[in-house]
Amino acid sequence: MIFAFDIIILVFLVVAALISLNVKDLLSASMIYGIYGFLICLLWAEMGAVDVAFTEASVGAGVSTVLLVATVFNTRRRSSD
Amino acid sequence: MLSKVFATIAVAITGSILLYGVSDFPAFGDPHSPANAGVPGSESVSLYFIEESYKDTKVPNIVTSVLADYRGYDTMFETVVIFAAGMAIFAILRVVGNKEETAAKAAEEDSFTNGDHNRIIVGTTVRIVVPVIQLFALYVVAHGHHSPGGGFQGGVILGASFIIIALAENLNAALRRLSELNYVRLAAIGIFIYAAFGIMAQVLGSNFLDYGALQPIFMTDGPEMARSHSMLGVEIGVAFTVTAIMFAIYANLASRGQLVKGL
Amino acid sequence: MVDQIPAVLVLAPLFGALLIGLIGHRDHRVCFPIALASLSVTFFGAIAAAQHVFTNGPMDYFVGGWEKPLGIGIHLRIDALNALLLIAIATVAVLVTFFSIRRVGEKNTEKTHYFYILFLLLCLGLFGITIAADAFNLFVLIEVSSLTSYGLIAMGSSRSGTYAAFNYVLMGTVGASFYLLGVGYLYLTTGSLNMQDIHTILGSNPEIAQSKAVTIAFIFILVGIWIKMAFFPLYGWLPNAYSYSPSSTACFLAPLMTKISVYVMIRVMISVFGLEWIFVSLGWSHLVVWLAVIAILAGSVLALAQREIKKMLCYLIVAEVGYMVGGAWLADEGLWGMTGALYHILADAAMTLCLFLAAGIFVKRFRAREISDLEGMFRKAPWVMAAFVIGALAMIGVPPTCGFFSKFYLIRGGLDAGHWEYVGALLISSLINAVLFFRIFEIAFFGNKPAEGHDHSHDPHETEELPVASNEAPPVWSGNLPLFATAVIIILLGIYNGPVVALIRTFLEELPIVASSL
Amino acid sequence: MAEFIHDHIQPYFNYWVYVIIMMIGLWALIAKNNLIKKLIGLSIFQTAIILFYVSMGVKDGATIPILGHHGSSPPASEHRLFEDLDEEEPKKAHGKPVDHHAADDEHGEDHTHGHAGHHKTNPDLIANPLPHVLMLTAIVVGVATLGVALAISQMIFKEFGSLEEDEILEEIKASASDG
Repeated sequence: MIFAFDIIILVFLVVAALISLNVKDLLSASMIYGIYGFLICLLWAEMGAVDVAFTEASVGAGVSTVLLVATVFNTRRRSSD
Repeated sequence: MLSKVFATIAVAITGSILLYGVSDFPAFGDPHSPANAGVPGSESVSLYFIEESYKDTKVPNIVTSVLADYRGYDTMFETVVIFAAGMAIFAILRVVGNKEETAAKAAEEDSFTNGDHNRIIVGTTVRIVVPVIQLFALYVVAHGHHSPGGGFQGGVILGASFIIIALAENLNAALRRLSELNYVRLAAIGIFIYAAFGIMAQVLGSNFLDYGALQPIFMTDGPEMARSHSMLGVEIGVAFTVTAIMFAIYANLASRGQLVKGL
Repeated sequence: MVDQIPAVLVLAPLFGALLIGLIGHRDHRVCFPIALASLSVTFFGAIAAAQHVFTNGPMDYFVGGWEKPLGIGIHLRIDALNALLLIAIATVAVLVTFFSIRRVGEKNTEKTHYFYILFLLLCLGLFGITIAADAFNLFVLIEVSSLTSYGLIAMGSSRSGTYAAFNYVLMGTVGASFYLLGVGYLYLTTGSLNMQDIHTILGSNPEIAQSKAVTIAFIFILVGIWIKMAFFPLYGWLPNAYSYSPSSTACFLAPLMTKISVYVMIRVMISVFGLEWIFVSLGWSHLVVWLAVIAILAGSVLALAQREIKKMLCYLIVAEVGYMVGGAWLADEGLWGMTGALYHILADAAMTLCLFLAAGIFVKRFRAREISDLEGMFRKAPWVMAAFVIGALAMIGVPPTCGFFSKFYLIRGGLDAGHWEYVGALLISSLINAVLFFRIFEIAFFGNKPAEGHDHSHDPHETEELPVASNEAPPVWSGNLPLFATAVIIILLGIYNGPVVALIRTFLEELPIVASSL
Repeated sequence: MAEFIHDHIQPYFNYWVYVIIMMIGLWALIAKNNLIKKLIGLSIFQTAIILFYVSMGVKDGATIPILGHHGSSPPASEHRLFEDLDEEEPKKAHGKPVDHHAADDEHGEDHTHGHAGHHKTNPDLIANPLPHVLMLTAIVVGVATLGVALAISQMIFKEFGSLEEDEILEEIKASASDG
């Protein structure tokens, strides 16, 4: 684990979380949530949790995002907040 | 507005309690913290796994051996959680028996072959890529003993390969390969495989999920290799359930439970 | 054979669910026998386990045979505390299975097998929670039971029900996540996940037990479980979620979900942290008793304001949760409050089941959702009403029923501990219950004298089961059998309260509690 | 201020960030109006807990929890990659006199596995596998919950034609007063 790398990813993580929650377009929010998932997956690989990283890459960043997108397509794309 | 005030108060309280606790933690990355090395006077579980798991199971990936053997009971219920989520989603969303839709389904069927050139390009690419993805998924399942991976990851990738087919062509194309009847069955069979390994151990006079007792079945030298083989079997069971449910959740969410057309 | 029972308890419902998953879609009639058979196996297993526990002491079961060092494998444990609860859950499950015949299928027959799968998995989750002795395993099983209950509540819900179900998902997940966070803090400080192991470590290392992280772990576990059990400030999700869900779901969830959370709280208090640590070194047990007092009063008063039967019963659950949490936290010397709380878990499961079954039958057969619809019910359905009266009397706390005895022990604990406010709240709540139920009796017996300008035609979306072809109606016995059985159980549990309480006491007296220090 | 950061934030940086992310998620969960946004908040909330668990299993200079296998497989070469770093980092940790651990070390060396010559079974050099196992379960539970919640929100959209909380509440109020 490399401290500088750790800090950079953590900061990006917070930024991604904030953007994902504040974008008014839900499709973008879902995609940024996917980015968030990949960042956290990187973080875990970096912390030595390779199995968790693998699962997060496939489940958190992959399938979760697809499910969110599927729901957004079937409902409404705009959000009031 | 009220909810924002309430949220701020709740977040402030929870956050300050948590941060108050942080100052008491062992430093980040300390190899001798209680979590990593146990407390004086009692044996550390984590050190036991690191030092003994290879001898017990002959599986180099400690995470796999802990997941599938030592804490296999948890993992079985984790699979049950997925199964339950799948069943809950079908129970909530699935719309059954709509004549009009089935007619529309028949009309939809051929949109891949005629017209819509984007779909042809994407669809052909996907047809080339999907076997590779599936092969990789099987590798991940089978190679979980030696490298990161295992039933969940492989299952999710395998499920994702069906999702890709559904995205690139249409949902029916994917459902032709894994129909509704079959994915429910596949999910049940997956957990059944998992539990069967446990029950076989019980039949052979040991506790539930004690893979070491399966030695006479696998005809291995010692209980270690029996554990290693059983873990592979269990991972395959997990992969079945996860594949089926991941695809099924997508299919239901994408088509609002009608299982036609999709996105 | 007997030592394999802990595994069999969870495996029987699991295999039932899998079997229904494999063949259930073809013919819905196979679902009920499979469900009943697998739950009967669990029921007899629970009885055998209880028998074994009360003669030979606690049963320890190490899944996978990973016994030493403690905590590397998963540890299941049946002792006097949960043996009784196992029987209670199994009984309720079997009775509700009878009640659920064809009731779920009416709206949409193709989903019947999903209902049974979810129902069996929910039973599996509850049994698993009860026997778990590993903090993380408990979390996984809490999630099994929560996810199935989300599905069950949402599947037959009416219009507003879906929104209630969504809130339930959010609250339930936050509750479980808080629990997980608390377990994480415990793991961080003790390095173990096994409850027994954590207990020994906390007991032998005072500096760990006094650390901030352990206190915070306790707070988060407690708050997480409180959300799950709808304790006072966090009860918002419960009334809507339960009252909008289909009858057979409500009949199963209402008696068990909150009670199992109370059990988890007591289990965590006794087996993980130890009562001495909580009552002596933490020193805010009286605050929790005050919260419980508010919960009891608020629940009772809100129940008084309701017009729908089910919603009224839901608010009564909020009050009952207050009884149990207050009782468990009384910290009196003889632990009579804890005894009362444990006995009340059993008693309340029976009482709530009885009332919800009756309410389900009223809706089903007479379309009576509101209290005013019950007019003349004593004439129309004297037996159902009689069972309802027994349940109501137990809720009020009239002597031969179990409700009286649980209140008796709770009040005794309150008096011993000097918590007069708790005793007062208990009495006031009984009084309110009396007012509440006698009002219903009056309407049901004499009819509603002042003609309210209230129309009986409901929004078709709001009523869960509308036009039902007469040949689709469930057999009368499927509703009455469980109802009468529950009424009998209420009275029997009351009459034989002595032996039951003696069993609970033998467990509590073994606890390493320094009575003088309390 | 700089001292505070050095003493209280730097050694616990991961823990601070986990609290921040968790609070972002919790805030969104309560305050956001859109149901999908609430669910994204919920997922972020759950990942924060996972971050907490994984953070406590980290050891300075340790490698992944996969033992070298016959000295030739990819994980083994990764070990070699990390080995240079391992040489200096643990010294810091070992500098601390932790008496109970000395016994553990001897214990560990007793059982050195013969299969991987270059690999020492010093447990300080292998990350704690237990939190990883627990979090695999938690991730899967998280996606299962997300799926169910999304299904319910599709139902809500079907019933109310909206996913905005205030609009739904208004609809419920309106239908209650009609009936």
